Amino acid sequence: MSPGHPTDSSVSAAAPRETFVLNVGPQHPATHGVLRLKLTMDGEYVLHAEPVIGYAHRMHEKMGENRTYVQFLPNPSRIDYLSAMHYMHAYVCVVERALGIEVPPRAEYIRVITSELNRIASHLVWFGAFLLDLGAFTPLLYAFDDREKILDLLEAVTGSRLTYCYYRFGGLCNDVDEQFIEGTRAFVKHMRGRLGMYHKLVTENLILRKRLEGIGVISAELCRKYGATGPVLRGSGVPCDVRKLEPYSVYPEFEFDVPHFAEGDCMARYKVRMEEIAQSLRIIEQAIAKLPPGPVMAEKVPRVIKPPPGDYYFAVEAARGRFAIRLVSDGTEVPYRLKLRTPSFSNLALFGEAARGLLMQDALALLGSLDLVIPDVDR
Amino acid sequence: MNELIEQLKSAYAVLVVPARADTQAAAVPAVVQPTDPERRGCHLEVTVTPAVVVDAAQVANRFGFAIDTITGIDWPEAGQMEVVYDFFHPQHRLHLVVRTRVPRDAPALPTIQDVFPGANWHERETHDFFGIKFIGHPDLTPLLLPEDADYHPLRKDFTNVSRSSN
Amino acid sequence: MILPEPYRLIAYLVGALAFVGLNAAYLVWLERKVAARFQRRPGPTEVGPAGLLQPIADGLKLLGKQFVVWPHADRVLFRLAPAFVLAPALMCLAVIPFGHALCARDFNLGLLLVFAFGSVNVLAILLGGWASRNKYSVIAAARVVSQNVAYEIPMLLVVTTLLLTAGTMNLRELVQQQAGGVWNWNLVKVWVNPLMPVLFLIFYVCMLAETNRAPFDMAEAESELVAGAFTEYAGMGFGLFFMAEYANIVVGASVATVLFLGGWHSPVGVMPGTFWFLVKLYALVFSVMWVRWTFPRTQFYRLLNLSWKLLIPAGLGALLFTALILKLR
Amino acid sequence: MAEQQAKWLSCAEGGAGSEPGSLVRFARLEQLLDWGRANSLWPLTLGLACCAIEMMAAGAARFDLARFGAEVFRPSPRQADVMIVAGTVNWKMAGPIKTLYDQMLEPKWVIAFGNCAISGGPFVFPGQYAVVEGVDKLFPVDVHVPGCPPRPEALIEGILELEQKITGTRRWPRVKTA
Amino acid sequence: MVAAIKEFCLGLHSLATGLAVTLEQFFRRPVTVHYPWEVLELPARYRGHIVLVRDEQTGRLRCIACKMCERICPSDCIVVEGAKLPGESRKSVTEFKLDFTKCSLCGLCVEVCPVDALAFSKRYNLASTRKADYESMDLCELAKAGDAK
Repeated sequence: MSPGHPTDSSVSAAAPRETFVLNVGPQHPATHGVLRLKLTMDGEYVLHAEPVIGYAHRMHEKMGENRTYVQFLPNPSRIDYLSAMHYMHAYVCVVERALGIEVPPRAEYIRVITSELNRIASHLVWFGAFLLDLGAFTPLLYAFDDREKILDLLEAVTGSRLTYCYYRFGGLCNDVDEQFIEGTRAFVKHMRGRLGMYHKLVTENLILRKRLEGIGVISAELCRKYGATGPVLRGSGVPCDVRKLEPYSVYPEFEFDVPHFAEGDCMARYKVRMEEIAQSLRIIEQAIAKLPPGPVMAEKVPRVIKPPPGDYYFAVEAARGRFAIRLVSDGTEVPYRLKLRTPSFSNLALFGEAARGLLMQDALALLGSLDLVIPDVDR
Repeated sequence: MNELIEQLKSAYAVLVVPARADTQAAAVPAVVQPTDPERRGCHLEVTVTPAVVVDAAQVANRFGFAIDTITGIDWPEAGQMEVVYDFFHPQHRLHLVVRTRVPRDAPALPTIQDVFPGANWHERETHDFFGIKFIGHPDLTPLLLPEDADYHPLRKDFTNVSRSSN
Repeated sequence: MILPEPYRLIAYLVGALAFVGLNAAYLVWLERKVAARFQRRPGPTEVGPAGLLQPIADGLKLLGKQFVVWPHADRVLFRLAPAFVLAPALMCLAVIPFGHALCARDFNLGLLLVFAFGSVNVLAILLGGWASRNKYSVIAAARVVSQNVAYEIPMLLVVTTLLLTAGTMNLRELVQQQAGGVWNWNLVKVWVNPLMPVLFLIFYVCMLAETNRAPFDMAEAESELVAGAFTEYAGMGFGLFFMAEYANIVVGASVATVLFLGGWHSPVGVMPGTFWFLVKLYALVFSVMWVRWTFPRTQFYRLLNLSWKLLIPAGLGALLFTALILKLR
Repeated sequence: MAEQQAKWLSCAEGGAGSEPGSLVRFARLEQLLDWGRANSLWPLTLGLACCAIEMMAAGAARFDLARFGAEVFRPSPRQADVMIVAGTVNWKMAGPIKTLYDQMLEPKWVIAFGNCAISGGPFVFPGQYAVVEGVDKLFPVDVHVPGCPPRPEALIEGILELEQKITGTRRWPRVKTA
Repeated sequence: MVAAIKEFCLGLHSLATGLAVTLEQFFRRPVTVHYPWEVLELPARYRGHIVLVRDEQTGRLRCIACKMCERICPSDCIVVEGAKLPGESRKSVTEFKLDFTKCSLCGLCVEVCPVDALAFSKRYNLASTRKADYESMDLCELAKAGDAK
């Protein structure tokens, strides 16, 4: 029942309105980084919203053309540092596809486990940050508490907490140990209980429901026109998930659902992500149960990576949606062109249209529900 | 699925730049080429002339594709720049690539942002990086680069920005 | 023990200032500690034992900070607003009976005075926001005014309803009426007026809104309006706003204690007096913090809807209902 | 653009040493104030990139910056005392971040958190066009915390280092690492 | 009307459960690690900046100054110089400079090293007021200092 603003066209010219431009960002607590929003406001209503990006542009595509394939390995995890594993996955997979390397199954299983752990960690950060936007501080701390548990697991394997550089062309740089497996099992159990607590504390909360239900509706058609993916698209009722639609790695071997809700409002996107945490836990459980023995590195990996000339494309489902790499190789040690298709970029692009006529408070809730990582937008 | 690909193929097969009386240009049909998704990651590659990219996008739109991304590739030896349009299908396992090439010394082609509003940012970004002009685009001011940037860093001949500090 | 007039005045001034100052400073500390415990961390620990010197460090830091009046701001009002904001809390404390004999001014219209001064607080935030000439501040100031106006009404309705049964506006007398055990507190006197718990709930919600506390903290709505009305304030100017927030909570909680929780009367019958008053007062303050660290912020229009569509009709209904009972009795 | 950048660069070079000079100083009072300042470092809410997540983690329950009184993240630069530059600063962001620095009131400090803030980090290569190679080119930096990203403990260490810089003494033990 | 009242009651109930959840956490033990007083144990694979490894038998640095790490480093932060000591077939390292401020801790140098002469340190809490401390770290010196301790 949020009161929408009668946007421009429906108001007669006889009543000229005084508008002003509110500049939100690049430093503003609601923009999660260095995003700037130019909001044309009528009182507290947003008449027109224009995101201004580029404040965290870090030339990843240019660096791709400057470095050898191996040297680019640290980069993908810094594009979207919250789902570093997925980005690494896409990068190593596109090069493996170009080289035609077969990855040992154990390596792929571990990739899936770590990727899904990373997805949960990413959703937890979103959960906390989103609630911070809505004015609740405590859930952020609880979410970070759980996230630390994931980070401990991943740090023990990869050596770093955030920007993992763990996957290699043809496999992984090292194997996991029994401790990791045990820790992951324990974590799955722990997280299930915590999810119940989050639902009690947050999902069912009257104030939160009122703040999210019916706010910031994005239609499936709008998503399609802007290429929005991930939880944003699934929150508009389209069960589109790269893991199901264009299966990669060993995902076809696991049973999991693609949560989707037809409402298209902030609540739907919220529920999609919370449900996805549960689904990721399911995948991890299955992957651990099925984890095969064997090597974690393919045998036939050339010492110097020189993919045959051509054009290769690989998409993965990152925490924020479809992340894809288009690699154009000219047969040398250095990529000729490395195009990074990032989900946040497309998800943010529709903000201007979706925020029109909303109250500022609701517009910022909408922004939070898109789950943006600004360096992911800017690359 | 295969049926859909067949339909797509026939839809693109009729996509032809009509021969124009005032120029010498002959009618150019679109080249439709199915590819192996396991090797290349896409199902269908369509190569068109710049004049019909809007029509090509409209076909994609009609088939329910969503815009994935738009990017440029610089080919200085050929004196051309390639613009690649990626479309994915939200319901089916289907990936469509539309390619076109523009001359490198005056790169320009029509915008598809009327068909896919989401193309707006992708085109702006491509303009940022390659200096390719999208005719009819409402606003080509730099998106990722500073507002006053006049360089196109992903061109192969780009070396450095003159900055007072370095 | 009744002091002669001039001494009384001095005693009051010193006492009230010390009380407000200490409260404001140490409630900040308490809030940080309480918030930390809710979030399973220790809070300030390193500055003094248990972080007890933290407010002093903060105060010194704020005092030592540069104070600048921006050229585009309204120079007089910008300076005046922080001074304005703490004054009403001090005035309100004049009539609050902390104990049987501990009341600066035993005054017939005490309750009226509290509400009269209480509403000045809004003015200060409005002035502060307005004088800053920052867009965020102005939006916040406008929000605060409409919020406080909206919540003043149900609050006064509740108090009027209470006064119908109590028949006095003297706060001391109000407390004395509640003597003799828990069941004599206004909160549980359902045989006098079955709506008493509801009245308390409405009063509590209004108190949260009036003091701009979460979930109604529109004045400082951090994730939307940067720092709301105080965006442009630095140093002690900001510190005063910060302190005033807690001083107002103390005033609000005191009034609630007096009106509903039996003032200085002990619930268990032993040692009635200031001790119990403070226990009740801080229990209420704790609950305010508890609410803040649990709930998200509401939307602004829902906040107004809650008042105009729910609390005010409920308050009016309660008033009529009470009048009816009194008439029929 | 180039001109403006040159201006900022010159500002940064000339403006080293962040405390305002006052003519008369009272040693005891000054010490007391320094103690207050050191124990009440309110950081500015400014997350730029990867390191910002570690900054948030440092404020979270596991590490809890609040113990040092430094958890009060202020979104308004007027009320902040220390700017934790957590992430990559590029030339598009250089203007806004310089403005933020100028909007902070004296005394103010800067912590360059992470390799990007210190020197541009892994994003520096010959011919790079976007990244500012270290925020010390824009304004004086007090404490450098290297890492990519540094652990939250490193941020706490940075705060302690800053406290030492302000008061001149260190109250906490140093953690030995191998 | 009934639905509205029911929703209202449910809403109040949800608020109460929320308060119960936070109150429960209030009485739990904090999870904080009091950093300068107590420290976390880092995993064996933790990646700090790199250090040079000594050979256990000879006690000399293992590095043979082959410059593989220098070449693979994505950020060009390693500079290695080596020289042949008289009467030896292999080179030994004379200078190993690391610009830690450009490093991204990717570990490629450690992986590529043919003689396992590099390892990650556990120095996770570095902070200094001087940039120069990290701009040009002399790993040979650091190795010596490590021995002294």
